[in-house]
Amino acid sequence: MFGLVGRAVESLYYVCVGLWTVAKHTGRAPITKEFPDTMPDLPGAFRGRLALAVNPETSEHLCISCRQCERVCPDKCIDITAHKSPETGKLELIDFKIDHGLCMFCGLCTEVCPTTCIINTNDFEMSDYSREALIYDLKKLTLTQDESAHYFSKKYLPIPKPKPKPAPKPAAAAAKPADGVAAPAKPAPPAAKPAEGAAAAKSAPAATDKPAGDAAATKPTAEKKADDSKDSEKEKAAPEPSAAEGKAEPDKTEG
Amino acid sequence: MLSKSNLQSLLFLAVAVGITLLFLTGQVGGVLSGAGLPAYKADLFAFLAIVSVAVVSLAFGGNKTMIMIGGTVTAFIVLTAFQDSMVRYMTLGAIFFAIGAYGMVASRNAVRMLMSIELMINAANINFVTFSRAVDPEHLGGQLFAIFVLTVAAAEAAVGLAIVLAIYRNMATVDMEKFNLLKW
Amino acid sequence: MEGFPQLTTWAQANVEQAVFYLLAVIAIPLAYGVVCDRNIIRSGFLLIGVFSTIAGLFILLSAQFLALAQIMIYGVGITLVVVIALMLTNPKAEKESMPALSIHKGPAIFVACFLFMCVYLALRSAENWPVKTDVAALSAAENLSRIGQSLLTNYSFHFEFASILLLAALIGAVMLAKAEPAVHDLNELSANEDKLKSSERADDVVKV
Amino acid sequence: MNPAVFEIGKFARLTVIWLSIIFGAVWAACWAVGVFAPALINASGMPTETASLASEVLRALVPVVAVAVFIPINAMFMVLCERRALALFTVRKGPNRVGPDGLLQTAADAVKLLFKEDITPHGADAVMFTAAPIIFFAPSIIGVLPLLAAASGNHELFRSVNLPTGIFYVLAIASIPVVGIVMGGWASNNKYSLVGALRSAAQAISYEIPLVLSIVAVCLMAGTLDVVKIADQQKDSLLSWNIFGGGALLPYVNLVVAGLQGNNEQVQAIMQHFQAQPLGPFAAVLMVVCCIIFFGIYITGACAEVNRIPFDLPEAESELVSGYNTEYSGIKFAIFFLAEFTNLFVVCSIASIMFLGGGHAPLPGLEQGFTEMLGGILKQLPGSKEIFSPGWLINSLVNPSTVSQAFWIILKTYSLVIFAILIRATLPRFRIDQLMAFGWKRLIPLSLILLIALTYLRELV
Repeated sequence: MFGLVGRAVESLYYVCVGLWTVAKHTGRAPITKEFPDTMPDLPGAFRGRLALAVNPETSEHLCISCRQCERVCPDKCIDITAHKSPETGKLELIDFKIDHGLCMFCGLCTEVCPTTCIINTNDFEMSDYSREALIYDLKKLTLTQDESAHYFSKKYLPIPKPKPKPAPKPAAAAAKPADGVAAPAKPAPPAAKPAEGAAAAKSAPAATDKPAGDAAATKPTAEKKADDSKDSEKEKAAPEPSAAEGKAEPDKTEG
Repeated sequence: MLSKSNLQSLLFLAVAVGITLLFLTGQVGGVLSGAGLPAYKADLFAFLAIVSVAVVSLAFGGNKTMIMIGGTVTAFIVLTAFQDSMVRYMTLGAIFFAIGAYGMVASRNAVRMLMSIELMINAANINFVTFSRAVDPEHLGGQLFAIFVLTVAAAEAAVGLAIVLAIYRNMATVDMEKFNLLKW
Repeated sequence: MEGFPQLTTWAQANVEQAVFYLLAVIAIPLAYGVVCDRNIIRSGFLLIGVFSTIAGLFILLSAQFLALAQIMIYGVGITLVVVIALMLTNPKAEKESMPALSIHKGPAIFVACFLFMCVYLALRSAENWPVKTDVAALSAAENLSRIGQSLLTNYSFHFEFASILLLAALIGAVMLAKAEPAVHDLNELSANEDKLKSSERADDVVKV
Repeated sequence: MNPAVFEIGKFARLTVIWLSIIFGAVWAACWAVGVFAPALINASGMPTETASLASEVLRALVPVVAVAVFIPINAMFMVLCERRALALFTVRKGPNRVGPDGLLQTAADAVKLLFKEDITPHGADAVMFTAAPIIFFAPSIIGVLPLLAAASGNHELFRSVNLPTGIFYVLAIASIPVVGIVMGGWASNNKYSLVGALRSAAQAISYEIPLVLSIVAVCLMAGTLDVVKIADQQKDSLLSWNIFGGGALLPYVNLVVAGLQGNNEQVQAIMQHFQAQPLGPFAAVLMVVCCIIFFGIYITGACAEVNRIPFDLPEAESELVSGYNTEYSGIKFAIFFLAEFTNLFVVCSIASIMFLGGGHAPLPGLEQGFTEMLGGILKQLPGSKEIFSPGWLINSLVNPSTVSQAFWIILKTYSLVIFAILIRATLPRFRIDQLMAFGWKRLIPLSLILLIALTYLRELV
């Protein structure tokens, strides 16, 4: 009997403690973030909308059209159009499309990207009125220099080394004879260089002239032909827009 | 839309309501006195007329439920319209009692039987309260009796339903037809 | 309705009869529904309607306390218990079949009509009811206090006896409705307990 | 400014605005039906008999009109109040978009619900499905009528609903909604609804007993079932409230006060009274304890009756989708929602009348001062001389004592409502077997024992 009463009093006491604990919270400022008014302070690792970064220092486009992101994407939402420039022999990016309606924001593409070009931004407001509007093209995807700098610093990414400027012509000349096959023995082939820069990001800038005999450079060669033929097919199918893009893009990346 | 049986029963309803209206306006009494019969028995004649029309339309295959409900309501109005208020209440009690008796005899489900018993008990309660109002308004003996009836009915419902549940647990049915263990 | 003398007299003169017939016309179909509806759970709910209209009749008979008790005990308490009992048994089994066997219907109708005619003819033939038409009904407050006083003076024995009856009914209902596990159930139960113990032991081993 | 204080201030502002809307609407409706329309009829040159009968009918309708206006608006405010108060307790902001400070959130919700499609599920019993919300909601309108008399300080327009069986009437009517729940749950043709409905029925039947027993204890102390009389018996001060033993402690407090003041004659008189009852002080303290426990039992039973957390098993959304109202949509769902909150309000107002002194202030001076202050304010209003002249129509409804009683009763009721919200924010849900065991094995024996104890203690005090 007394045990029962004691337990009743005890449980009542704990109920009162609970009530008082909750009631004390009335005296606190609300922790609610009112979203459209105040944007949430998201961490750098947040996986939001995909975007293509430019070099935050030189503002050159980081994509090297290596198609690794396209291959790794489980949803097949990335679609890269590139062709081999006849002058330089390098791959030139014509269009880069990501269907955000398909994307599941797994972040695998950002993992494999050798140049840290494709990144997850903190932007998550992508709602639109049609599914077609969710397919972002190169223009929509490419970040400005300031935005790139912001995300590079936020994600603690190393700043990639700029592409060597004074070497367009020799590189083009060198690339012409060796059309289909990459030249691993040649010193500093420009096509492989940005990849090198990303892979060896922490090495000193002096190491740029290292010969590109690594796996990063040699592996893509096997698939290059197939890619090229695919690209030419695509160009045939839709020549005009891609040509326009191709014209527009180099200007943008240069400037 | 209207099936034949529904049409039959609607026809019956119209006739019954007509008889009731004739009775309420005093026409039936006039007819009776014209025929040399005592006019104060007009309500019984109207009642018999309604019953016979009901039987005829039942024989022609009318909707039974509609005919029974309509017949009872009109017969009730005919039988009580010119009576004392006390007789009115007690006639309603008698109707509840009769319906309860019908349910008790005819229903197969044990729980429905219990519900019919509750209906009969309530019919008795109406009578008690009516007597209390009309005969004994100072001492309220009828109301007190009704209160005790309420108590006993509550106890009866609890025990009865417990028995029904126990039977259901043993025999997996509440059908009265199947409770034939005590045959001989 | 104190404070509205004119309204009260008007209502007594005109409304009472109309309300009585309204309640009767509602109640009779509901009562038929209780005994005839194919769906027995619906007839359980209709029973609530019947009891509520009877509570209305009690108010017309100026038995306010009884009307409220009727709503509280009958209309809600008993009927809900009935409905729950219906749901605990298998109402679907009855839903398909007829509510009554046709072999029972004829005698049942005869019994019902006979009972009704007996009561009604008795009512009609009795000439000398000791009716006190001149006495006004007690007011609600007086009614209440009169009932309370009677229950604790003249009817105190009945009152106590009713409480004993209720207690006995409560215990009896609990005993009847309590499920006694059958023998094979008991076996299963002990087997389960064994399993439970062994699994607990297994947990202990894992923890260690 | 401290943001927490700012949030509480916003909540208070919202409450004041809503309450003034509610009472403005109720007052306007009462005035139109009970004062203006009869005056119009009298002026219209009808025959005197008919005119006075018609105006009596209209005046008799005033309580019904008041309740019919009060309940929907009040339920809308209670939903908002609950959401805002929960937000305060859980350090959030709550609805704050629709209208200033989210003032119109529930109005918008109500409009939305009214325009939603009204779906009757396949295989449902259509008649019962439609009748269930009505049976659930109608009792909350007709059940509060006797409480109006107490809430308005027995104003002449509301006197007619003051039944001698007042609190019994309220309890009897308040037991009906569970029928609506069971009906709706069964008629929905959904097993979750049915399980929720059955749980609700079991819970309501079990917890009604301790609830009624605690009310019986109050009636025992008051010696009447009339809510106005019960409220008036508690008008002296805080100590005469039923929660504090209904004045059991008053003589002892008076003795102490008299002793401190040195009023020897009074001390002598009271001491003589004590010599007749030597166990008096002891019994009085025990009685106060009993009454406080009864209040706790009442609050517990009331929470269970209206299906509030921690007793919201009928609509336990983690187990039963939404319980008995799973299949309801549109206006029927709105009615269920409305009635749930109205029932909460009704049980809280019963508690404030039965236990917390009804429309009377905690201290006698406070009430008098408040009434006088109100009278002063009313006289300061522009055109007050015309308003208070006997011929003018407004006069009969603006009565300082009525306003003061309504103010206090609303204050107490809403304090209890916010306490219920605090309980909701704190306690987790019971399990069904715990719930039934708690009801039958703890609360009912406890309340029976306390009731017997109270009858003896009452003689000893």
